[in-house]
Amino acid sequence: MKARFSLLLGSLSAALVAFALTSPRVTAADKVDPVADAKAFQNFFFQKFPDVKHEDFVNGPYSMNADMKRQWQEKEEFPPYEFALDAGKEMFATPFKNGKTYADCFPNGGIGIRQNYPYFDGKEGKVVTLELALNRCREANGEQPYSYVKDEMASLTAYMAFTSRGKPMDIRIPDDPRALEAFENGKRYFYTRRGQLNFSCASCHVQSPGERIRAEVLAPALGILNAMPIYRSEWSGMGTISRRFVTCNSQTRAVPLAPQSDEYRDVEYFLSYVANGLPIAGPGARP
Amino acid sequence: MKRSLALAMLLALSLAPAARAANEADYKAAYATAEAASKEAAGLRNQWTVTVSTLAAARKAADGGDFDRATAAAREAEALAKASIFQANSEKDAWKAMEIR
Amino acid sequence: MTTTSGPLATRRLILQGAASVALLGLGNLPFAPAHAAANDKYPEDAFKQKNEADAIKALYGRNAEPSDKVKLDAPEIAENGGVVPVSVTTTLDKVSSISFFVTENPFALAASYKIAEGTIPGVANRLKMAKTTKLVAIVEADGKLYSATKEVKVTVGGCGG
Amino acid sequence: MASSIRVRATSNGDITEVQALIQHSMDTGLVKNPSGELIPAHYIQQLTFECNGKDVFVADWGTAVSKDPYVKFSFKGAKKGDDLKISWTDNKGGSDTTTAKIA
Repeated sequence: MKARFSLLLGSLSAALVAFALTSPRVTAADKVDPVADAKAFQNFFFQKFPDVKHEDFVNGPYSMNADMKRQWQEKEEFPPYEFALDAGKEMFATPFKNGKTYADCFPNGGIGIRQNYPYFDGKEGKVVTLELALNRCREANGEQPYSYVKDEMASLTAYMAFTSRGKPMDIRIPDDPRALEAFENGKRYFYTRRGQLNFSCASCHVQSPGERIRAEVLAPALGILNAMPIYRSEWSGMGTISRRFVTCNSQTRAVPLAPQSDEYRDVEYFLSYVANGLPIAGPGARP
Repeated sequence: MKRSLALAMLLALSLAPAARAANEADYKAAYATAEAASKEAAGLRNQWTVTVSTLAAARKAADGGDFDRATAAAREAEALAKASIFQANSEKDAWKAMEIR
Repeated sequence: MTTTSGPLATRRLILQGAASVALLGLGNLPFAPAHAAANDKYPEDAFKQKNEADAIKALYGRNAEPSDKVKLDAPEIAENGGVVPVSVTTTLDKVSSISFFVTENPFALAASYKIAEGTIPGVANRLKMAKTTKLVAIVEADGKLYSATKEVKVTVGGCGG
Repeated sequence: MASSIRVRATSNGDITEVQALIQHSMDTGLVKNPSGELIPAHYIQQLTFECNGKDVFVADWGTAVSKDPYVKFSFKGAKKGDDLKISWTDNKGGSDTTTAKIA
């Protein structure tokens, strides 16, 4: 027991030393610089996986594992999200009780705009995601909002994502301190460890993409939202961004927050911004 | 490393077994402190699912009149809640260590 | 050599018997083979068999021999046990049926396809596999059974906790 | 409601390639729902593809076929514009059918 304790003490002091080394950079006045963050974020993955084509990162685990990529491409011939796509297209065109449709709520009739979501709303002073905008459109037209984690929302976002396929992610951060704060808050959430397993999003998606956690190959964080919403074979159903965040939390034994809480909206803002330039690939299919 | 050492000590400390059999009063006291800690963790938006389930197990055992198990579960829930509070506070700065720069 | 009618008769009898059997055999080739799996009825019994050997016997009534003319394509490690893309192609001709058996599943027979005249002998589908298992594809060509086998590793998907 | 069968049939003059995706739960009868009861078995048993009055391809399926089942095969003897009739029946007597033009 004693030997193990001294070993623990030894590694503890080593950790402290290491922490001290990095601290000069940490204590430097942290002016929020999204452009530099995005560049550093993308370079980290481009260098860590030099032979993965940049636009391939949006294919998550399939950019990391050739055998799984083959299985995926086989399924992509007639993908399982085909039904959600058709349902979404039909729902998008079906007028509300008051005769209006989703097209009236969105720029360009909602076609080919997914790459600009989420955006920072100056009036509200907060990030607005596509899922939130869809529900707000429903409420504005006297309809009941959809659940953020169920199929209707997934079908709608699947159709809107499909109309933007291939367009590069294009998230803008206005020169507004609240927008910078939202970006920073999202970044903080992404790197903060939580749950009894003491994982942060980065523990899996930055430190070990391509490796397996139990049976699943981990996706790289770069472009991880570009293919949303996804049909997951494991759920044998569609999953929105909200559903993915909520399930990831509970898998680390952290109690999830309510869908579309500020933290989730901000981390979506952060993850989408750092993936600027990479193509939209939604809706996607995943294991 | 620093954090998990602290967590381990915290857990060990609070699990010291009570000498005599626990009765309802012990349980109520243990449950109250556990619930307070759990509320604080929720306030920090860093509640653990195991805290919630252990509190529920404590209530269930108490309803069944098994105050020994109920008190032990309540104490464990308190330890878990305290660990999640420790995690939330230490992460306030620790996250920067992992940030890609 | 004296030929008695006895043995001659029996020999002729056997010859005629063999001929008629052959004719019968030949007879039903152009149409869908009568007794083989190609009957339109759903092979209820075969799908109830637990292990692979019983299922093959219930479906085809005889055994298959491995053949490299049956190309079975399945992943090394299944991305997800619920949706495993599996496909078979073959260069054999007069193929009348193709079937898939997943030995470790609760019921071995997964799917069976009747290939009509003029249909290319090959099929791709997505099967469920309970755990790491042997996957057997059987092709019935010209009344004989040919098989190919591959192991598919299946891990429990999802990260618990 | 749109048909539960999505089909793509393309012919290159001689060979027609057919892909079909069917919306069906394909329950094995061995899975429990969140409240612990067994979900009863409910799966497509027979799927038939008929072209020019002849069954070109018949699938007999068990419970091991994936949810929203998919199948791909090819056949000769049909040309662009021919009708391909697809129909399935499941173990609870449910069924659906659709007709697609070969592109």
